[in-house]
Amino acid sequence: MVPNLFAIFFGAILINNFVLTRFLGICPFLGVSKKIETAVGMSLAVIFVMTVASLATWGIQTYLLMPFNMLYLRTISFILVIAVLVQFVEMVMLKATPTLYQALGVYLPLITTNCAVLGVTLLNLNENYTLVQSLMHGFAGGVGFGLAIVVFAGIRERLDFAPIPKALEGFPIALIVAGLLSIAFSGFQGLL
Amino acid sequence: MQLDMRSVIIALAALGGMGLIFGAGLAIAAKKFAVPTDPRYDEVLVALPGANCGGCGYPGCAAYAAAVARGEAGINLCPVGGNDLLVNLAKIMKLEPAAILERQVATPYCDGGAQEAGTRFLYTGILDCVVANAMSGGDKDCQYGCLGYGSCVKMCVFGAISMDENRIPVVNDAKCTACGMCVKGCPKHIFALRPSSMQVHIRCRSHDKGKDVRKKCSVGCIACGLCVRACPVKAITMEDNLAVIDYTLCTNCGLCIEKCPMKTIHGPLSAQSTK
Amino acid sequence: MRSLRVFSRGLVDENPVFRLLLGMCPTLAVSTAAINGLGMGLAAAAVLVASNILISLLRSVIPDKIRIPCYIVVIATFVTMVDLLMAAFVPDLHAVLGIFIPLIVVNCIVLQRAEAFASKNTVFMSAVDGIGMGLGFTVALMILASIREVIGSGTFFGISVLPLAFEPMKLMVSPPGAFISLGLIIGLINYLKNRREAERGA
Amino acid sequence: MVKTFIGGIHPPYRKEGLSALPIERMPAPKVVAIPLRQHVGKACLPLVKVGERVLMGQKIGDVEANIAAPVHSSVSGTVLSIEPRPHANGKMVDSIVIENDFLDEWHPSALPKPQLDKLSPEEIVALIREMGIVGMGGGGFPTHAKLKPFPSPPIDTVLLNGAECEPYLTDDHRLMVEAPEKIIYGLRCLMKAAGAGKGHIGVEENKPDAVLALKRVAALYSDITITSVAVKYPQGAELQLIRACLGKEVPPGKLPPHIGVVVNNVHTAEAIAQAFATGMPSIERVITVAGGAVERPGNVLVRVGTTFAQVLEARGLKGEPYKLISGGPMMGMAMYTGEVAVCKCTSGILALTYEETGSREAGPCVRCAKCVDSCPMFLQPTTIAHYAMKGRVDDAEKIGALECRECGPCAYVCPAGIPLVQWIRLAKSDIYARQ
Amino acid sequence: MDIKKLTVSSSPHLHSGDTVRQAMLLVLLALAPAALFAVYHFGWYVLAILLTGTISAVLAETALLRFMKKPLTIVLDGSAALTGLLLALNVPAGAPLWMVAIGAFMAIIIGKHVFGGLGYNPFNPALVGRAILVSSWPAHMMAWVGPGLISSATPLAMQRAGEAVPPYLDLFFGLKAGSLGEVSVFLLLLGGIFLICKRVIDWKIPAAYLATVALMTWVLPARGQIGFFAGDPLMHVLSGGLVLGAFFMATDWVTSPVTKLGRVVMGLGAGIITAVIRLYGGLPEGVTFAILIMNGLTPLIDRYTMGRRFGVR
Repeated sequence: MVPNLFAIFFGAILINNFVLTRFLGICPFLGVSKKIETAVGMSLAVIFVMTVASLATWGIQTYLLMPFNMLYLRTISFILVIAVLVQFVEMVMLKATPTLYQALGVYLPLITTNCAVLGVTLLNLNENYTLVQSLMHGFAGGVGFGLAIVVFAGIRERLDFAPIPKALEGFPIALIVAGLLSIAFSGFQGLL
Repeated sequence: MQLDMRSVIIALAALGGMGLIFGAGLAIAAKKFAVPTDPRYDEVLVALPGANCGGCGYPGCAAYAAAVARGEAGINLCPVGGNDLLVNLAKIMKLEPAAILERQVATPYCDGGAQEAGTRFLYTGILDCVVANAMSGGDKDCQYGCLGYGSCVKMCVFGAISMDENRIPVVNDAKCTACGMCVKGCPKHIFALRPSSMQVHIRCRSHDKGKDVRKKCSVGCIACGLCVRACPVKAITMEDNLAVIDYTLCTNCGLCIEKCPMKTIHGPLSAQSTK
Repeated sequence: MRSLRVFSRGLVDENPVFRLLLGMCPTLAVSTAAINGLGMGLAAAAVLVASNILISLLRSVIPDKIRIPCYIVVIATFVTMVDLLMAAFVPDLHAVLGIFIPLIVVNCIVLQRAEAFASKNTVFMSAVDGIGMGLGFTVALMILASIREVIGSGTFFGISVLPLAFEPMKLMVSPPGAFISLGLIIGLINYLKNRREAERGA
Repeated sequence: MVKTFIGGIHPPYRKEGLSALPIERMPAPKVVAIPLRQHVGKACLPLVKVGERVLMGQKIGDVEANIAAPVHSSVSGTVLSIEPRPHANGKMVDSIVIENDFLDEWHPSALPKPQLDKLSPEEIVALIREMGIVGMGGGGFPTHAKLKPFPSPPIDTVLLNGAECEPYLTDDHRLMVEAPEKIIYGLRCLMKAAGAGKGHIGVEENKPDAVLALKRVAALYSDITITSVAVKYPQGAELQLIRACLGKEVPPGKLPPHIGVVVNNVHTAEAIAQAFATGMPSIERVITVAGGAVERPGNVLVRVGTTFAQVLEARGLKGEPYKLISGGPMMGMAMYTGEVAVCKCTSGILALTYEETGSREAGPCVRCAKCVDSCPMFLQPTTIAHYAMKGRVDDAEKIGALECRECGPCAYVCPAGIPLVQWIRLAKSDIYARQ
Repeated sequence: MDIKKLTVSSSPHLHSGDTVRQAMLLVLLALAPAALFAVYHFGWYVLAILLTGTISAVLAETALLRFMKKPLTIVLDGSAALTGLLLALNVPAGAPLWMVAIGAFMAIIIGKHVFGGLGYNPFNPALVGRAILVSSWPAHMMAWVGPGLISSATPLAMQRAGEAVPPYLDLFFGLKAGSLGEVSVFLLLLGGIFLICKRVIDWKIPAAYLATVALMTWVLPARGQIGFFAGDPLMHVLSGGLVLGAFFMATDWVTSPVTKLGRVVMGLGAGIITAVIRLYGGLPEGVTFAILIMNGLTPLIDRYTMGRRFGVR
């Protein structure tokens, strides 16, 4: 079991990075990466939600969908769970720890429509992961997203000073940087 | 195709059940963890132009909206929104709209560009007016004149200012929102707001004596007083060696423009105004 | 004709991929071959049209406060339908597109059209908007996918189109190639647009 | 191991020959223009009227403020006018224009002061103010205000700055060689005034004759140490000199008194000694006149109020100067006119040719990190400059823009020729403007 | 006295006279011996590769500058030529010329000018070009040849395959297969030391890089092996693109950290990634990707290794 978890962890971070190879969570990756601080906040929120969502959807899948043979309802039920989860976390956070909410809360609504979250739950299902594997995959996926977005934000902060050709400003240059990062990470192909 | 009623019912029940449980949970949570926010803030924020220019003195529209919603800031601070915004904000905040403002445009009050005005020294370094001004007041002979490095272009978030080949700023009246950033930012204070209907204006800021102005610039106000005498409504006065127009009296007749020997006065009839 | 304008807007001026920059994940992921792009685009278009129509129908019924969850449920329902249909009729394509079919649920285009258009317009207009946006998405995907397929594999819809001497640039069909080629295409479109505007202004 | 600091650069010093030239006295000019502000702080108000006759050493301007120092007439003659004149700080400053009658008639107040042991610290401080003594190394901070700072720990060391790390300048060097007794006497005045038990003089290694001369005199006093420090720019920056001589660092945002140290220039000490011995206030000083466009470079004793043009005329010009600089080439200011008057804190007049400045166009930053390595304050000049370019004032402040002393190694080494000091100065002024 | 118009600018009024161009030319000079050795070792075809790479890069830059209406004189700073040469030194000796040209074009366009030109590129352009070639035409980029362009495995590949690796002296003086620029470790070291003495590059990055790779390959067992402290660090240091990368690419001004500690971290990180890829990765060599990843991390490294400021203990 242990080496397997090890493989899942590094696989989701380095080899099949959620953002750079799997193309999950591109919108927040491009949108919330202008400053390192916000990127860090976003990644913490994503790590948290992805882990919890992996747990919750694993429960729904194992105890509701599988027994009643309703796997075709997975998309709709998973998205419901995630939406509710995010909203719930947001409300609790706002009440319980307003400072944390100030730091992370603004990113939470964005996470509902982050396909990395729904994606990880669907991948868990496809891979038939156990509970522990699902949790590890959710967590590592979040960390992979976080690593990519923080590195990316660092580069973008520096590009702020650069006289980028007008046509490439904004999204195009961000995509090109993401591509180059993706190339750099491709060196990990075949690792382990 | 046979319809398996049982699975349809289970599916519906599962989804409906989940919906009910989640809905109820969220409703309870919403009650329990409720934190009041001011709905007027959102309304004000939507009403504001969202240019985040800072003309109101707050760091962006959201900050101004918060201040308005709290009742801390006046509703007339946004120079961009104009009358429509004033009426809107008054409605949201249930206030009487203040007096109707006339649309204003920013105008550079200097025409002494690279061709007309001389320089005292060669400046090398960062090409920015604020920086150049810190070096002994800039390289222009005239200490009141435009330095021509175009800091105002950078300051204008609406892209209304550009520099011409003669290194004098040109304001695109249609784009100008009178936010006042150039007025505040120009180190030589050559910008001022002028009612857009009042087109006659004297493009000079120099308080030097006429003799000195002549030496330094070929289009500066030499305080000869011809315009004062030419004005039929006595709208022009001479203040500390510089002609000044009182816009409450000016009728845009343009007689002063014809009389000015230095072609310092611009307006609807002057050839320069078309450039 | 307002409906024509609504229709063409989705195709060109407000093209979801090239101009609104929405729905990036599937765009990047499935654009390795033209056929995938076509399949993904049409699937998304179908969901778009259906959800736009239904949401437009329900727009006076749905309470304002819970509209977003309602939209998501509606969208998720249609996505599930499309998912099952594709699994039944085009299993190969369905296998290639993988989780990106269910992920149409969180595709910003669908939700954005529901929120920004369908919830405020008539059923007919919403349908037209859905078709326009859906086709715009499909066309964009097709353009990107065709370029990537031709350069990266030397084929178009699986058919060899380039001389044998041409050695395909594998980068184009790999993940980095997706980012870089989309970035360059958007850059090119911006460049052409800027130039047109400059010409118009001058 | 030679004492020094971390960072810094080795510019061409260009002092060869200059440092061997004895100080020459330059005759007072026909007309002097004495600026009413020759120090950091509040400008003086004139105490004389137009047409009035003034005497040499007469106090002609003063103001009620602690951070200020009075100004005195450097000649005897008649006040022609009080008008704004170009000043070495780049602005127009009210100056008292006096026509010299060449009688050099001393004002009656210019009398020798009592012996040091007969004076209390308070009396010394008051005398230093009355004599108009300010930092003569270039800073111009009123010396008396340094000695009685805001609430701070007791001062234990007075450090005299004899490093003179700026290229070209040799005026301090010559003073140390020619008048070591005065410098040591001035140091003892400062020590007594500050209540400091230790006196210290830091001199760069390339002035062995100065070290020798000072050591000879200092041998009489057990509480005075002469340290020779490494030849490196900016060894003479006060924080770097403290680091080199005493091994201490002044925390950011704090001044040397915070760690019990007061730093003064050797020239200031000499002026104090002169004032106490003869009663002559600060009305003349030694300046180095040098640069490729100067015909006869040298170390010249000139009266305050002499214009740069008059000094350069006396030394002769060859060719067209490209830049005229008040002070040293690293931190001095470029003047746009020769009508600027020498004031108490003018350490040099340099008329440089284009070739010797190495001026060039700026290109994009290539992040070579030479500026980071050379910064004696351990800052990142390029990053601060980039923030300044983008108007990101907060970010610039966060990474320490305000700690920059504008000493200039960063811009000196920059292979891209970026005016880093100028950008950082912009960032600083933006930060101050916002506060 | 009569002074005509003076020039006023900010202090300091002296300049060291160093220029970017001068530094680029020094690096080109430092690379020349290794490049010439490659021609001698592999044959005249290699000269064609070197010329193709350099000329394509310069042409690409000139064309782009013209297109973007920037002054064409920028190309004279020598950075494009250096990028092209470095790229050419990073391909196998039998690489087709069209591929080298495309690599140089990619390096200049995607690696550099889309970001606004010299000084703003987050990744080393030459390595961007090489990485694009590796992912696009792996067959060509892995087709290693020895002298006379006869195909032959690189020492790293031999070691993976369990074959005998050439003796250390051969590895050191360049009697082996590999990319053009990586064969003569001896001449590369000479060039690198020359640059360190000329203060063009900082010794910290190559030192940390080489030391980390040596340590890790010595201590850790490669995939499929057991037992610690059994590796062959000398072979790893002398093989592959490590020395070329450590002295000439990881030290690239633009894409490496500006802080002193950051430069150590850069070398350390690149060393760890290189060793991990060599020992456990799917590719035999990882220098390119290691440096690219560290390039990506450089802004973060700079930010978090700012170090103490004067007076802060």
